[in-house]
Amino acid sequence: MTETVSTATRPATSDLVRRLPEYLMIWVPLLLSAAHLISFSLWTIWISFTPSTLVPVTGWVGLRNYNAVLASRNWQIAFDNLLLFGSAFVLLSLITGLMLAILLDQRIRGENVLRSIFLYPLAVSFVVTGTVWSWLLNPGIGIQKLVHDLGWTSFRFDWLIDRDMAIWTIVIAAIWQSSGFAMALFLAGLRSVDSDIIKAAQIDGAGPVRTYWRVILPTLWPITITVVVVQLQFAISAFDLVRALTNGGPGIATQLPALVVYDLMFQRSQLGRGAAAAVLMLLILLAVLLPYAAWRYVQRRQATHA
Amino acid sequence: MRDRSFAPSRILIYLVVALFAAAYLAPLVVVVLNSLRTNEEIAQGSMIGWPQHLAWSNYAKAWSGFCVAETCAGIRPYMLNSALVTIPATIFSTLLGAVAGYAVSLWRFRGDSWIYGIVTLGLFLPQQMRLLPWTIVLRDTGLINTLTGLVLIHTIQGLSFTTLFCRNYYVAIPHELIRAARIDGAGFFRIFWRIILPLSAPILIVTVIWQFTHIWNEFLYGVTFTTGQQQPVTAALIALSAAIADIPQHGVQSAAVIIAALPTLLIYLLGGRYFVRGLTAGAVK
Amino acid sequence: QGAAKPRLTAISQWSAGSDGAAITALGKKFEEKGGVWQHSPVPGFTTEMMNKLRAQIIAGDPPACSQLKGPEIAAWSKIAPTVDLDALVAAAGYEKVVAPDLAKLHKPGGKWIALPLQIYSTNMLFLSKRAMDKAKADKVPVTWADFNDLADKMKAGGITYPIANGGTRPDDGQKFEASLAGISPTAYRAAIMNLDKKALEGPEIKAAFVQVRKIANWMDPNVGAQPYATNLKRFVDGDMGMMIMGGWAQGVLRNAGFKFDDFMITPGPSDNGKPVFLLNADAFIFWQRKEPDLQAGQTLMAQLVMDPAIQTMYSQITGSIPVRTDVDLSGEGWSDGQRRTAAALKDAVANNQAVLSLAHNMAQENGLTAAMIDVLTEYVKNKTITPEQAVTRLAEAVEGSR
Amino acid sequence: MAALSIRTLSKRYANLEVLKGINLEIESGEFTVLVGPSGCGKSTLLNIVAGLDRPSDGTIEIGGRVVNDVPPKDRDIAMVFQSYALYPSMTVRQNITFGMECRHVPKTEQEKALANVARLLQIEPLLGRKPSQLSGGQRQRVAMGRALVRDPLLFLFDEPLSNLDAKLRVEMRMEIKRLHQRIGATIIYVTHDQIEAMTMATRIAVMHRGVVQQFADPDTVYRYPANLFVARFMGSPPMNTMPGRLEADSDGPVAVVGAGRPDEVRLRLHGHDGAASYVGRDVVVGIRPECIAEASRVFSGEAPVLVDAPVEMIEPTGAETIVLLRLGGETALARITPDIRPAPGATATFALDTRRICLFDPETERLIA
Amino acid sequence: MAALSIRTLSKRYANLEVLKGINLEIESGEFTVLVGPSGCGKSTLLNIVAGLDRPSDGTIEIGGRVVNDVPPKDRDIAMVFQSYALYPSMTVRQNITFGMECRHVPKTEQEKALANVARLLQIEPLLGRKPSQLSGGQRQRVAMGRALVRDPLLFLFDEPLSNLDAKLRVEMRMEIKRLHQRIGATIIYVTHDQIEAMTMATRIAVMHRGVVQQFADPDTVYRYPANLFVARFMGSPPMNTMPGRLEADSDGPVAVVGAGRPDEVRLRLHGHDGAASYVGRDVVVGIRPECIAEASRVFSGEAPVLVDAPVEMIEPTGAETIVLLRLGGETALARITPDIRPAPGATATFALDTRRICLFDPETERLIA
Ligand SMILES: Nc1ncnc2c1ncn2[C@@H]1O[C@H](COP(=O)(O)OP(=O)(O)OP(=O)(O)O)[C@@H](O)[C@H]1O
Ligand SMILES: Nc1ncnc2c1ncn2[C@@H]1O[C@H](COP(=O)(O)OP(=O)(O)OP(=O)(O)O)[C@@H](O)[C@H]1O
Ligand SMILES: OC[C@H]1O[C@@H](O)[C@H](O)[C@@H](O)[C@@H]1O
Ligand SMILES: [Mg+2]
Ligand SMILES: [Mg+2]
Repeated sequence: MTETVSTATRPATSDLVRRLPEYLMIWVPLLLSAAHLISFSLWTIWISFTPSTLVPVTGWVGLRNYNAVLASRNWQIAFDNLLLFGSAFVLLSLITGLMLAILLDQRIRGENVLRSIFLYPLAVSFVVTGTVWSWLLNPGIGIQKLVHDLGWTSFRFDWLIDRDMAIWTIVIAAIWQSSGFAMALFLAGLRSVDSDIIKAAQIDGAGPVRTYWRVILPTLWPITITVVVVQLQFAISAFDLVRALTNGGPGIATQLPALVVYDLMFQRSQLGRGAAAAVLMLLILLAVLLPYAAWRYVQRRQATHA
Repeated sequence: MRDRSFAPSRILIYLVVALFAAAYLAPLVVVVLNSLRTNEEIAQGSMIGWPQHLAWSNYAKAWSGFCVAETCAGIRPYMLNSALVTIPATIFSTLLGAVAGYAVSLWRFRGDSWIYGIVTLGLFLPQQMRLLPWTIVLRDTGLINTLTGLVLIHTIQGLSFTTLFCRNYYVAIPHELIRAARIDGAGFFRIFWRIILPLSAPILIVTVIWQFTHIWNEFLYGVTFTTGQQQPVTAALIALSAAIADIPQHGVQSAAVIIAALPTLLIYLLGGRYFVRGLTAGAVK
Repeated sequence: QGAAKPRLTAISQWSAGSDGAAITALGKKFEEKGGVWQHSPVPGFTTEMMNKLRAQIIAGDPPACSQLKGPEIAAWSKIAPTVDLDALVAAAGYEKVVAPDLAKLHKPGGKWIALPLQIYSTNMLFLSKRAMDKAKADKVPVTWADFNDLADKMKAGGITYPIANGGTRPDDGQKFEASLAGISPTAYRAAIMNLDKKALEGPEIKAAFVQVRKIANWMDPNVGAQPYATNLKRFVDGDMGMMIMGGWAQGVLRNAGFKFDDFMITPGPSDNGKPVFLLNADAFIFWQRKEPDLQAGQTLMAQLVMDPAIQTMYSQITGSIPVRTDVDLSGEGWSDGQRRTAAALKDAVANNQAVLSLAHNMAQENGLTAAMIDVLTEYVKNKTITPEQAVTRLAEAVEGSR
Repeated sequence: MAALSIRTLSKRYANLEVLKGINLEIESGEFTVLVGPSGCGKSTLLNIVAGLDRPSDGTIEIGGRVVNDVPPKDRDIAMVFQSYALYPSMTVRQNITFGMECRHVPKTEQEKALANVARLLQIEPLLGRKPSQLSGGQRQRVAMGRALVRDPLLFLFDEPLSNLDAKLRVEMRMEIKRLHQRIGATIIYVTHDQIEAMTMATRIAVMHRGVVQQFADPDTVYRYPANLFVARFMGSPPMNTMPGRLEADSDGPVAVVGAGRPDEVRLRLHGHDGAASYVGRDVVVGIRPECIAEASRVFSGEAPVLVDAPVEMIEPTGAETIVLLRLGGETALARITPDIRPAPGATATFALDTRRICLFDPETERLIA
Repeated sequence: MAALSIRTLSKRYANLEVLKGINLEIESGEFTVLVGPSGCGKSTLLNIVAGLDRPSDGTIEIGGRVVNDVPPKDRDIAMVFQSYALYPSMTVRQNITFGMECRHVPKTEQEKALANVARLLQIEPLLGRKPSQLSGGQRQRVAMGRALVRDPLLFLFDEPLSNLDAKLRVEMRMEIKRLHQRIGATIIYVTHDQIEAMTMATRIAVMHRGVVQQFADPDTVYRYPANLFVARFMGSPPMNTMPGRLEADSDGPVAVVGAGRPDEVRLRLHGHDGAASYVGRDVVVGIRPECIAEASRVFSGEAPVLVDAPVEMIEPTGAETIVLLRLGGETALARITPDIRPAPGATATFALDTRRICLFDPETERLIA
């Protein structure tokens, strides 16, 4: 639907006065919101070219901050981690969400309760999620300890302290927290599939697996894309959760860009570098969002032309 | 498939669902159990275990006992602070977002899609980037160290989400409704108030849930832009968990976590059904 | 009349445990003297405290007084005007009773703007009595060789993890600074405090890394990133043997109800036999305010902080030692550990073996500290990094962050 | 052998009885149309035949085999849905071959079958497209292709044309009819459009409230509707039905509308054999609008019965004029030639085709004669 | 004074010209129907008249007042929408009084107006319900009530019946017509159903591609369509249009279809005055299906022209039989009496109403005569 109501009459002055409240009500919040986003971004970009440390200062250092960030081990590790964490988390939460949705779609008893169970982690703060999972996953006090106390002492589940596996603990906690979101969207998507299509597949002789795989799931593309973008955005800006769960450790094995930005800006008092890292983060986001926006644009064009 | 008849496969389905449900519930169960164990008990064994005798005192201490520096009032005053920020900010950001989404979707005006695009980009702007600029804004508006300042921040930042979701919801409302109302002589606000708002329950539930949980759970701005007695509940939780100069207080901490999470958990449990419905309406357009 | 009622706005991260208890007690004293005490604890990490402070400064509304320490005092004093405390310091005769290296940090421009309140050594060695029994050892280790020996003995005595430790960044940093300073205080001063390039690549650094690896191998890997306090019980019970920690652990142990007879505190290993003191001092910086009541409050606060009775009270709660070298620690409220710490400080100053702690932000500004700790924490957690590699990385980190 | 036979079929949802003892025997090659108002159970019946739903009672035989427990894919049927139910993510080609793929038909055979059907339906140029890139009519054709490629014993169509606009609907109607003639398939076709029913069916089953009201060829259904429901349901505008009385004089039975009124209308009946026993009783008189025409109209060569009636309102549609008139006080519609426009309020003369009058029992509502 | 006059009205969206120089004068009390295929600009025109959209060019006068800059609520109009656009959260009562509430009409007057309208439309029992609790026809009535209660100069209806099923549509059609007669309102009514247009309008404006093709009373539009578009758009089945030639003999002009073929058809023309200048040239011959009937049919008393033609296919609809036949090699549809069912493949004799033949210029597609 591209058709909309347009303002019918050219606003005369008296008209303008009469409609002032409505203009204010629309424009003030929207402009405030847009203005804060633009000015904050520009400000950060500007800071990234200054020698600011503790507080913002003027001056120009060119790309020095960027070079320093890009050359640091922290950023390199963070970037690699983001690739791994981002893809693993997005993929797995997608699969988990989809699986839960498919399971709930089987008209099972207690669907309401189950849906609440899968959704409630969304209500919990990242700090709490991080803390609680750090208890569970810590081999000294969590699941491993429990199993050891039960007598099975050869059991190992110590990813949290394993440099190579620690990033996966973040994946686990993040999936726990946000796969309910994917589930909710997928479930609604499954429920809106035309039941005649499923009947047609039955007549065509497709079994349940084939029906889902070939007929139902492909119709969920738009939802999948939405889920991917939202989760990716979550992955890229994941902060509280990681800080509470591993705080970048063991060592600096689970650094992520958002952590690096915060650390540089506020812990190390290197505002300029922190801003540069933030701008780099924005660029990563854009690399994700622009193709998405383009895809949406093409889709909309197709929709209006059909 | 959606077939009730085939028994073995249904048993498998229930089994898998039950496993998942258990996994999702596990952290909650652990916290609940720990909230009923004494610190000593937890220190003896692991974080996972049955309470030997129910240490209800954890709750008493969490609610009104433990100290954050010289204030020994537990989590209670902080809960109130959080409510004082969360409730107005949720209401404002939801209402303004609804009006904006309504304007953008049903009253197209010059430049609307640009503004709208920029506003929704706000969903993606990292928090860390905004801390210092907000400091400057709050300084210049004189709102630093006031709850009003926090309400302002959360209202403006929240607009990105609320506008996006309301707009996506409203585009599905027939334009003819607006036209009919205009012919009836209703203006912008009357149409919103009398016709659009009464239709908005599903999406308002989504934005309210979303905004409420996000603001309630926020920490960074909460501690930076408030002072002493105004701090939000997340600050008190951190005071309990990041206590480097103390033996871990896991029992009290667990009780506090549960108390602090109650409002958001309740709002999810009560609104969860509508949440799923409204989310779809708002997200997939 | 005329004089305003003293009022103090203060920011610190001390919100819980013995830290919280101590500052609360300080506030009580302030109020007893007729002041209005307005303390804003900022729960969380030092970063959150600094965010808060920065926000207040940018807003033109700094607290009358805030927690800050080490080189950060100099750095932060450049972004907002501070109070000249020279007259008050002189009146209290404080200069004479403060270790000179420490004093320097608090008068960056030559004038006192901040006042140290309490002192810790970050390399005190805590020995578990029960563990010593298990190892059938009674000799307190003096050098790193002694230390390693004792650890081996403990292991032989059935203690799986002779070293009790936490896994936070400062914990990992402490292992290194204790090792290096114990091996050579001179090298420590040159490399860590003065960032001398040659010293940074010197053999002492490598030796320190070798020692750190030994320590790391005796630790419970399962601790992960939990704070050291998680292991206090195992330490007291003798399941773990030794702990390299600051005196603050005493406060925590006492708060948790453990008895002081269960453990022993002694200066950390030093290969030349004389104690090395890794100095860590908490301090208050005073920010300029126009309001007469706040100014009066600052005066009162400064007087309190320098007051031997107050320092006594404070240290007795937290487990530190007073900044004032003239406080008598023989009295009842003091522990053996504190007395030994005080003695060690005196010795170390005399032998020029008192150095500033890196791990606790006394040696360098935060940016550099964090960059160096990145290397140290990685080294502790990643046993595939060789000492040689670690040396190079540390030097690179210093270079990259300048 | 019947292609499909349905015996005492019932279907209940909870406490709602949707189908009540349906019996239908459909011969091979027949084009059976199921009509009825919305909710009467047409789709339910079709779904049960297809095996997509289970009957509560009764048996279904397809090609002589009881299929109650046979899954849909093995029933040798094909189905076309109202919404077409094309798989949105597959191309037209894949949509058509998907069933064969499921049945593991070899690739080359799939290709051959596809080519055949595509040629028959003239959709070759569309094979690479997705359903979203097709017009309504094209989608319809693809849906048909998917059914045709199976070459089943029985085709089931559930309102396949109701999503098309009027013009396209007429075209596709003819096309389906031609297709039926060409391939001689057995078809069950659901619609609630009675023009479709009339023009396509070899036999029509009129359903109402879960019961088959009449199952007969279109002419019979139209001319001898089994009851008032069928009479009023088939035909647009519907049959005029008026309360009346059956009398008799020496020449035989006469249906009287508005008996006793000054303007009473007496209609002599011809060949209404069953009427005799109703003489002297109330009846419902049914007469189709096209059986009331302008006075000059000749109905199949016979001299028409002429009646004067007051005109209430006219609706010229261009092709004809619909006249709302009064017969013995009762309202009735007439369809007259477009040239004639009687003035509302005035009285005009109309020709009646009395041979096609229907009489119904007012109690049972069943056709008398 | 014209109730509505539209002058040189244009509307562009970006680079799409939706309305191109529309001129319409509508008298007070007229029932004007706008018809045209989907997308031809009907709703756009109506919206501009209502003030819900701005024209790119031209003026609109309502009741003699230029209203280009007057907001919708002050134009003294009322509008009924295709989707009814009832306010879902309000009761029927509130839906109807909302406009008065907006105009601050006193409560008692609101009540009176509401009572009047509710009585007129017989919706009194529904006043307390929400729209979701109403059937389609009831919703339609409420939407109408909302318009009626304004008592405006001008009613605008945008396809108000297209969401109703066929039966209800016919009923509501009559109801609206009666309403118009009773209250004598000026109405502009958009539809793309030409039966609605024919039966309701006092004048029809046929639109196509943003241009008014013809604006005349229904009979004129039906019998003398201004061009081929109108000819084919109005009527269902549509007018048969066949390429032909105009010849002349001593008795006057003759239209020849399939000239030169053995089965050529020669149709003598009567009263086609404009035809003279086309003699010897190609024309398009138009003849409506109802003007081709069974041989016995008498068209308005004149002896019909009889033609033999091969029958291709028949579709008995019950009320009539549609015959697909060939005239001079061209396909044409005929509507004959239901009793007669010519056999497909055989040749039958048909009566033609040649007086109603239309001729079009094949180039300009305009009506010649
Ligand atoms: N799964 C179900 N549970 C309960 N009632 C049902 C179910 N499916 C259909 N019905 C009911 O059965 C009745 C018949 O439905 P059905 O779909 O067969 O009607 P239909 O004749 O196809 O109507 P339409 O012309 O509208 O398609 C309806 O009243 C419907 O509400
Ligand atoms: N806001 C708009 N922007 C661009 N094009 C528009 C807009 N509104 C309508 N159009 C286009 O103008 C043309 C006319 O639309 P309009 O709605 O007037 O047609 P209509 O005759 O009412 O059709 P229908 O019978 O389908 O309702 C269409 O091609 C439509 O796509
Ligand atoms: O780890 C806790 C300790 O950290 C040190 O850096 C501080 O100076 C102490 O006050 C604190 O108790
Ligand atoms: Mg159906
Ligand atoms: Mg329209």
